Amino acid sequence: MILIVAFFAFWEWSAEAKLYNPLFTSYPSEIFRDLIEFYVSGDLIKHASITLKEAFLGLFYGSLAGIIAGLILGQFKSLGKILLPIITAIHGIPQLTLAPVYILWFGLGIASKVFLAALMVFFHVFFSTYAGIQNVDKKLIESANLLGAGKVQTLIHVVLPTSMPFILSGVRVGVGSSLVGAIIGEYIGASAGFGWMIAYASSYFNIARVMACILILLIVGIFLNFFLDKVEEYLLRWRGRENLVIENSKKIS
Amino acid sequence: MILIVAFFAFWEWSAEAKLYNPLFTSYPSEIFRDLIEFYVSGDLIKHASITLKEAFLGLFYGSLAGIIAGLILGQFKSLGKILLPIITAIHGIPQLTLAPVYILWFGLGIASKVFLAALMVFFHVFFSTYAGIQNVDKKLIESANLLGAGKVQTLIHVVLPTSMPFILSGVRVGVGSSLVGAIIGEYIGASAGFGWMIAYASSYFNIARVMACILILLIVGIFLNFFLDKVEEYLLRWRGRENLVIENSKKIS
Amino acid sequence: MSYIVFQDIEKYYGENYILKKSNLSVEKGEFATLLGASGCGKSTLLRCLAGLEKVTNGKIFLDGKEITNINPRARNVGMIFQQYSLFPNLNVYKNIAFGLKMKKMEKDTIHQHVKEAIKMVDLVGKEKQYPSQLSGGEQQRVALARCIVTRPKVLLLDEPLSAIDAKLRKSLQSRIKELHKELGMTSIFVTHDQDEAMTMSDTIHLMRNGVIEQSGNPFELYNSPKNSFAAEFIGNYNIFSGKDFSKLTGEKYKDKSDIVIRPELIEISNTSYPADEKYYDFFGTIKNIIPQGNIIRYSVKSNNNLINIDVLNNEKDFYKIGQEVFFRINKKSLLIYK
Amino acid sequence: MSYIVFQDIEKYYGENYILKKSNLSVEKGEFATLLGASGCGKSTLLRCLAGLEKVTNGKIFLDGKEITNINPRARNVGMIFQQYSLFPNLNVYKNIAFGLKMKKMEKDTIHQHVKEAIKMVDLVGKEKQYPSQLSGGEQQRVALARCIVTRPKVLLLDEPLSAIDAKLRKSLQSRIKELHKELGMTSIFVTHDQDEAMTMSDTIHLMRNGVIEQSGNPFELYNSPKNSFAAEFIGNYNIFSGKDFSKLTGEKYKDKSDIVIRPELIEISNTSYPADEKYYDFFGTIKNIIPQGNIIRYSVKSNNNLINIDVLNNEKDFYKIGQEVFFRINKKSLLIYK
Repeated sequence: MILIVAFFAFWEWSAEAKLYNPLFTSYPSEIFRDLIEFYVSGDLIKHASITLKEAFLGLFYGSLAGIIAGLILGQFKSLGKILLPIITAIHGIPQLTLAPVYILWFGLGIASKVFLAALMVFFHVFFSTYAGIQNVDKKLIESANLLGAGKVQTLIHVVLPTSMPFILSGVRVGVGSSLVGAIIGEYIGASAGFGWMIAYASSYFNIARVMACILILLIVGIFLNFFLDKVEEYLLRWRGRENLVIENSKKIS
Repeated sequence: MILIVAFFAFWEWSAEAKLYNPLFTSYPSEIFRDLIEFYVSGDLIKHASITLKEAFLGLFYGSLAGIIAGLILGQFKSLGKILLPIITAIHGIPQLTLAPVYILWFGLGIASKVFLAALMVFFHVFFSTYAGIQNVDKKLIESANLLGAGKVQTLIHVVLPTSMPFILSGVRVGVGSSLVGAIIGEYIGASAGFGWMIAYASSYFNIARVMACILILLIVGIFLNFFLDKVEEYLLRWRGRENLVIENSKKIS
Repeated sequence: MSYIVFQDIEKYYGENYILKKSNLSVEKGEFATLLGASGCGKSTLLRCLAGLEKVTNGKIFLDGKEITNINPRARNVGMIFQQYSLFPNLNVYKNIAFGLKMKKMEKDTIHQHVKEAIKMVDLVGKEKQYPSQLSGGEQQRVALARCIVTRPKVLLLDEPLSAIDAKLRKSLQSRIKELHKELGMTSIFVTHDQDEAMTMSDTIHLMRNGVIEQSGNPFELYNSPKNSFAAEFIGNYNIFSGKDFSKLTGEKYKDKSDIVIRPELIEISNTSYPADEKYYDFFGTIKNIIPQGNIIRYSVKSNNNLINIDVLNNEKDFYKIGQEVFFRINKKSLLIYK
Repeated sequence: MSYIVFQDIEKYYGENYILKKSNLSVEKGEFATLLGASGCGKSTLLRCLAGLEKVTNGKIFLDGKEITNINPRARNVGMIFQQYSLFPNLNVYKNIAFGLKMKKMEKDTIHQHVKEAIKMVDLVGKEKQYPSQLSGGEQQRVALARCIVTRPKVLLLDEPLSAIDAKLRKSLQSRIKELHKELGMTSIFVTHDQDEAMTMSDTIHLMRNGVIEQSGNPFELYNSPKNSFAAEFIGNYNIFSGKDFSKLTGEKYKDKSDIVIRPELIEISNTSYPADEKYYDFFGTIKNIIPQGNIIRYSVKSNNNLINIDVLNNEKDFYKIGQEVFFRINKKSLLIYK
């Protein structure tokens, strides 16, 4: 906390003292002033809500599709063998580079950004769900079977819960991707949203506004991460210390 | 192989038969024709070399900085405790959304794209190097120490080689990121390169050219992956079957 | 017909066999053990009974009915694995209740059964803990409770104690034995540890390369192994080639035969024994003393052969390294193979 | 002064101690074992000698010099861990050569030493394999070679065999013992397994809660444990409270004392013994028979006490469950604590 305050103070001072061209980063005080203006004018809410809507819809559809596809391909091994290489090949094309194509296909509106965001989320969630199912201890499935559980019961009571750590780690990465997807989509063709605002502001050298947007993004990111931590903590409350360490090292990488 | 041919044949047929608007995907035959024209005109080489140069420079600087930072922070625990939260916070801002700012800072030329690419690579490589060092079995370091190795010798002979799998997995992700970084940078502000070409072509509804670019990207991606596989195979030839399985499941996720 | 019958069971993977014409029967209430080195097919045989592996040839009967091709769900067989294999997302109570819930029992009945099972395995107070919060021994006790609460027709234990450390293993061995007796449950236990097999089993089936080499109670197996493989696997037999033994005794044994003698059947003394037709007499030097708690093992060198002799550690006589001793072997106690 | 001396070693983590005033000495060429349950501080003591843990108080001497605060690199101490801890990126040859390379030896000399070490641990032909291609037993042999090739002043073995399965463990035990003798190397071995400690050691130091409870050779520890903790840890002693034993014998023992008797010192017979002042005589019923290979353990119930009696499995006499037997205990063989 002290570190953050010190950082802002240093930034303000060094920019005031013209240690470098303040055009590059603006002043914290100016950014703060702009932030208030941005909010008062109603623009903040308007643009933020559009971008967040795109990202959330993308996250929702992408995760849903990813989990379902992952479960199906993980359960039916032979189907997986055919489809997995195809999905992997498509995944080989960086989705973001296709943003112009999607805008061509789905227009300048919200649909193209949702699609882009959803596609990016889909791959993360699909691959992690699939890996999660591969990773379920075979002995657990055998135990459930011997204890009288059928295929569907085993899926619901054993396979899904034990691959949840993997699925959640996919969704977690997906959260960031969906935001990036929405914003990049807005850069390339849109008339509203955070991405549009950043592109617009930087073309007018309005650095304070750009920084304000970035600050808000950062805060949104921190909040989402905190929220996901809580969800994960609840859903994975059965995991012991040991597993948490593994998960942490994964988060870092 | 057969699958690919069949896929192209189906694509050509369905587009010819106007099952959907061929404006959306063009025809394979037309894409192929455009590809030849693209090459003959010299544009392919020109744009490709710019984008690849940006990506490679970004990959190189980003990896170098990431490995060095990872090693230093991994070795000096107290330094790591101070700097890690800061780096993590900066990493919290999706770098791609800052593309307009970088172009503002570094201009429309190659520098802004290299910076963006390098930054994206840096975070991947840094975090995986750091995780790799945390992951080195403490007993290995103790063994080396008891066998007479000093701090530097332990770093070179033990820490670096055993965290190589992690470092390489970071670089591998970095390869894709550097390409994406370069292309997104070109979308937002450039006068040459693949990204510029895709944006330019799609604004003129020249779908065949867009598809040609994507095809080339795909091929470059496949080639790079194959190359990395070979490098990894050589550098990690000491790993047994068991470890490879873990690595594969990581690749998938 | 016995309670469990394996009839000419064979298991092939392509050209390679895991099990070859295995015949085995287990009586109701019996504690049977499949003993053998890793890769001998003992776990596969167990998994065939549970239905987790399909047999290539042969038939399996349980309680008078053929179950060879029945779904594992419907066999009413309980199994415990080496890796505990508890459901990590369910607490102790819910893990144990799982089987009953699948059988759609009423909540009250489930509660009663689970409570009883938790008491049996001494886990009262741990109901709400998750497997990751338990020690290995506790987890295996949960696995045991999860099985027995469903009252399976047979309890299969696939090396359940191999991952548990030596001290705790002994107490779990006796807990399993007690539960077996208390519930009168037919049990088949798989292990590679001959000591474990010996102390726990009513019957031991010794396996090698997919074939059952010898079946019998622990005493039969230990005292009368069928061949030198069994002798070596089960005990610490002294094994001589016929050639060496001929030299040692002056009597003629077939060169290629194996002569085998248990170290605890050899008598040792610091004075010479009176001549006796029934015994071979030897003379040698103590080369090594290996204390094994209740037993002391002397390694005696005689005529270039090292012979192990086990005596009880009861302080009657004690020999030192380098001391010259007399020892004798009752001719009746020799086992000769091939 | 002994070759290795631990002088009043203490190790604290904040308020909690791991080691408390530990004194220990090991002679040159001795095979010493630190024996105790997990968490008793035995590994920490070993790691203090290697320099991998700093001691809070006390001094450590090796070969006449104080090494308490010397860098582990400079101590010339070899250590083997439970987890093998080979360098995964180096093949067998390079792993073994590592220590010599660090000492900047010449290539030819290194080659000669490594070749010799590989022969000692029976790994000829495996030089170019990587650790991941080796079995656990082979990996531990490489670790052993990597240590001994540097001719350390003392070889420290921190539960080196705990991760290796029972059958292989025995052969590695004797391989370690052989190397120890061959090279005349001072060795300190850490284990929680009393059987392993007993068969391998010249001297055993039994530890509990950071304190050395008893030191002695295997016979001393097994035959004359200093207290009931040692008796229980080392053997399978029958332990009676003074109260119970008074009832059993009719003689007065202090209520709170522990009376302890080894099962192999009790004599058993199906006829009554002649009256003898030196013995307590009992009468009871066989409740259980536990075959343990060369030993048969009878559980005999007498006056509501279960008493274990070990006899050699040499077929002289054999009792059945339910049979009534006579048994007697030499008064001299009783151990009384507190």
